[in-house]
Amino acid sequence: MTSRPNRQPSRPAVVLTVVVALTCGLAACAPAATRADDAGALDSVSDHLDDSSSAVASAELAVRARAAGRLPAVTADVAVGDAVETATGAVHGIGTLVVATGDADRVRDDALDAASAAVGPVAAARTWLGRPPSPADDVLRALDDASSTLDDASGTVDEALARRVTP
Amino acid sequence: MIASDLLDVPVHDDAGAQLGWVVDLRFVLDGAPDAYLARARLHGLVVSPRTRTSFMGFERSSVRHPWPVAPILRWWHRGAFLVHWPDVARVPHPDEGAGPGDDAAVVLRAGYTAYEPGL
Amino acid sequence: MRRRRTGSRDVPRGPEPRQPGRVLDARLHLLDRQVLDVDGMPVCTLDDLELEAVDGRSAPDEPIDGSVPVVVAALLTGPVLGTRVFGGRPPASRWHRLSWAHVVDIGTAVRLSVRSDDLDATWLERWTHDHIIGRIPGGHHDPESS
Amino acid sequence: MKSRLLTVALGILTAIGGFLDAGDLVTNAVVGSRFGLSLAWVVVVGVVGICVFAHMSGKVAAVSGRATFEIIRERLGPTTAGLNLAASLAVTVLTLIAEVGGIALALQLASSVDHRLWVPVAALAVWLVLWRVKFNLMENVTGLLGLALVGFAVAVFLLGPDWGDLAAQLVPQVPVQESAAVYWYFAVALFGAAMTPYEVFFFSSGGVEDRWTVKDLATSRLNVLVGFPLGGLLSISIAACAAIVLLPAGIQVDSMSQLTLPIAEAGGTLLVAVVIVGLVAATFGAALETALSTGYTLSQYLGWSWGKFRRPVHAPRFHLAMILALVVAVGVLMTNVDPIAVTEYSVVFSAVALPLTYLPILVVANDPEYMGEHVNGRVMNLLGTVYLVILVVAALAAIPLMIATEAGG
Repeated sequence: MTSRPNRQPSRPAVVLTVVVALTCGLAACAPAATRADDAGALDSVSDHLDDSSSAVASAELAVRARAAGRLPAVTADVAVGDAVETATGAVHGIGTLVVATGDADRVRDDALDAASAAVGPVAAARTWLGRPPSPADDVLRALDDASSTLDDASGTVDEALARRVTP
Repeated sequence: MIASDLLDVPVHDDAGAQLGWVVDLRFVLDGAPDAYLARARLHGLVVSPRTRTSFMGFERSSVRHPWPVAPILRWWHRGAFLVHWPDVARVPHPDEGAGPGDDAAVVLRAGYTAYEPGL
Repeated sequence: MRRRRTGSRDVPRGPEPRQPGRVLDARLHLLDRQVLDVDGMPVCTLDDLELEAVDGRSAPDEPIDGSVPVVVAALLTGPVLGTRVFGGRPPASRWHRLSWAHVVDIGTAVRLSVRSDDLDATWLERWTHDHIIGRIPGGHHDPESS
Repeated sequence: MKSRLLTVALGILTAIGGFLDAGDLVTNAVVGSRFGLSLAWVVVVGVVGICVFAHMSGKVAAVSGRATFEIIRERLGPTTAGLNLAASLAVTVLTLIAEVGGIALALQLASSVDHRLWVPVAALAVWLVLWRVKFNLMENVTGLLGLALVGFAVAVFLLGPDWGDLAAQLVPQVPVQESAAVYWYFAVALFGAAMTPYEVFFFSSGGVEDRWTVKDLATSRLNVLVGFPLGGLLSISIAACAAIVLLPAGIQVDSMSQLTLPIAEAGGTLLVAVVIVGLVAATFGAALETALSTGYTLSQYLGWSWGKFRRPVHAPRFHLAMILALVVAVGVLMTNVDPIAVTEYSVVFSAVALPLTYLPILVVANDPEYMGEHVNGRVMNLLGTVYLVILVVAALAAIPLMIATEAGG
C-alpha cells in the first residue's frame, strides 16, 4: 500500500479522535478522593460526611415507610442495603484521606468517628428489617442520634474550612 | 484508475500555477447503453479554489437552507468551476506524491475552459 | 495570510452547455450511498468507483488522462473504504467490484439487478451467516410471523 | 376509523412510556434531590429539541426510506462520518451498559437478589427479545408497561406538596449550597439525557422497520408531539418527587432504591410495586433500543443488511454487532462498576456527541432530492438551527464542566 499525502485531512482527524478519547478517559478516571492540600482534603471530608448523612436519612425513610407498611420488605431491604454501602464507603473515603497538618488531622479524626458511628445504626436498621415485625422506635432513635452526630461533625469541618479561608 | 485517485488532488494549469483541488467528478449518462443504464461518461472535474474538504454541494444546487450552514458552505466554495475531461492533460500516477515535496497534481491543458459548476 | 496559490483566484466561467444525459456528481450522488440488491436487500455502501478507458484498454493501476474518454467500469466496496479514510490505495486485486452493467437505478440508494447472495462483495455476510448466526437456534425464524 | 384511532392512541402511549430511560430516571432524581426543580427548564428545552429532531429524522426516513446513519455517511463522507460513528457507538454502548445495569438494579428492588447476579439474566432476556420478537410487539409491550412510571406523577399529587412553594422552585437559579459550575454541569447532563443520540437512530431506523410512508407522517408527528412532552412531564415529576421528599431530608440520590422512598411515602406498597414494574419496563425498553442502535449505526455506516423485520440469518452482521455490544455491556458491568455512575457519565458524553448527529439530519431535511415537496418549512428550520447552536454550546461545555466540577462532586 502506498501512502498519499494529498489525503491529509484525515490525519488531524485521527489525532483529534485520539486526543478526545484520552481526555475522556482521563476525565473518567480522575480520582476525586486524593487531594493533596488540606483545604481540598477537608472539602472531601465534608462531601463524605454528606454522603453518610444521606445514607442515614435514606435508611430512616425506608424504616419509617416499612414500619407503616408502605414499602415492600424486599425493596426496603435493598434501600437500606444501599445505605449501608454508602455509609461504609464514606468511612473508607475519610479514612484514606491524606492530611498534613495536626489541626486538619484532628477534624478528620472527629469526622471519621462520626461516620463510623453512623454505620452501626444503618446496619442495625437492616437487621431490624430482617426480623419479625417489632416496633421500630429503637432503630429510629439510633439513626436520629447518628444523624445529629454527623451534623455536629459537619459543623466542625465547616468551621475548620472557614478558618482556612479567613485566617 | 479509481475515483479517489482524482478526488482531493491539487489542480495546476499548464504553467504550474495552482488553481484549486478536485472536489468532485461529474458524470453524464450518455455513453453506450449498458444492460439498464447508459454508461456513465466522466464529463469533467469540479474544482474548488479555496478548499479541498468534501462538502455538501451547496454551490452546485439551488438549496439555500438550512441557514446559516448552506450560505457559509456556498460562500466557502465560491469560485468553484467545472473543467471538461478533454481539458485534462495529465493525471498523477497513484504512487506519485508519496514523498514530501513531491507535488502530484492534475494538470490542465493550455487554454482550458472553465464552466459554471451548477447542476 | 498563508496563501500559496499563484494562479488567478476566480477564473472566468462560461455557462455549462446542457448535457444529453442525466448528470451525476460522484460525491453528491454516488459515493457513500447505500447499494441495494434486486430484492431491496442492502449489499454494501458505495465506497469508490473504478474508472476505465471507454475502449476497455486501461490497466487498473494506470492513470488515464483527458485524451481518452473515461467511463465508470464498476462500483467498488471493501478495503477501499479504509484507504479512503486513512490514505493509501489497496492493490487492484483486493477491490470488490460490482459491475456498472448491474446498476438499475440511482436515487437515494443505488439499486442493482442481481441478488446480494451472488456477489463476491458479500462474502463476509455469508461467512457470518454460515459460521455464527446460522448456528444459533432460531436464526431462521421470521420475526414478523410471531 | 376506530382502528386508526386506536393506532394513534397506542403510538402516543408507547411514546410516553418509551421516553424515559435509565439516564432520565437517574439524572432527574439526582438533580431533584440536589437542585429541586430549578433545572426543570432544561427538561423542557431538551424535550422540544428531541421532538424537533425525532420528527425530522422520522420524516426523512418515511420520505426517502433512508435511516439516519446512512445519511450521515452519505453527507459527511467516510472520514467525518467515521469519527461520528466512533463517538456515537461509544456513547450508545455506554448507554446500553447503563440500561442493562438499570434493569438489574430495578429487578433487585423486586427481588433483593444482588443486581450483579441479574446482569447476565437481563442481557440474555434483551438478546432473546432482539432475536425472536416482532418489532411492533417489542415496542408496544415495553412502552405500555413503561407507562407505569406515571406512578411518579401520581405520587407528586399524593404527597400534596405546597404547590406555591414548588412553583417557586421552577425559577432557574443556583441553590446556595451548590456552585454555578455544578449547576451548569447538571444542566448539560439533563439535556444530554433528554436528547441522547440513540433515540434519533432508533426513531429513524424504527420508521424504516415499520415501513413508514408519507401517509404515516401525521401519525408519527402526533406520537412525537404528544408523547414526548408527556414523557418529559414524567421526567419532571421524578425530579419533583425527589425535591419534595429527598431534598429536605438531605438525601443525595446515589442508588435506584432511593427512587422508591418518595413513592412509598406517597402511595404505599401498591404504588411502589407499580413503579418498579415501570422501572423494569423503561430500562428494558431502552436497553433494547440502545442495543438495536449499535447495530443500526454500524450496519448503516458500512452498508450491511440490517433490521429486526428480517430473519436474523438475513442480517447476520447486524445481529452479531448487537450480540457483541451486549457481551461488552455484561463484561463491563461484571467489573463491579456502579451502574448509576455509568449512567451519569453516559448522559454527559451523549451531550458531547450530539451536534454531529443532528447536523446531517437538518441538512438532508432541506434537500429536495431526498425530500421532494416535504422539505423543512421555515419554523422547523428556525427551531433546528437554534437547537444546533444550543447543542454545540452544550457539547463544548460538557467536558470542561465535567473536569472542573469533578463530575458534579
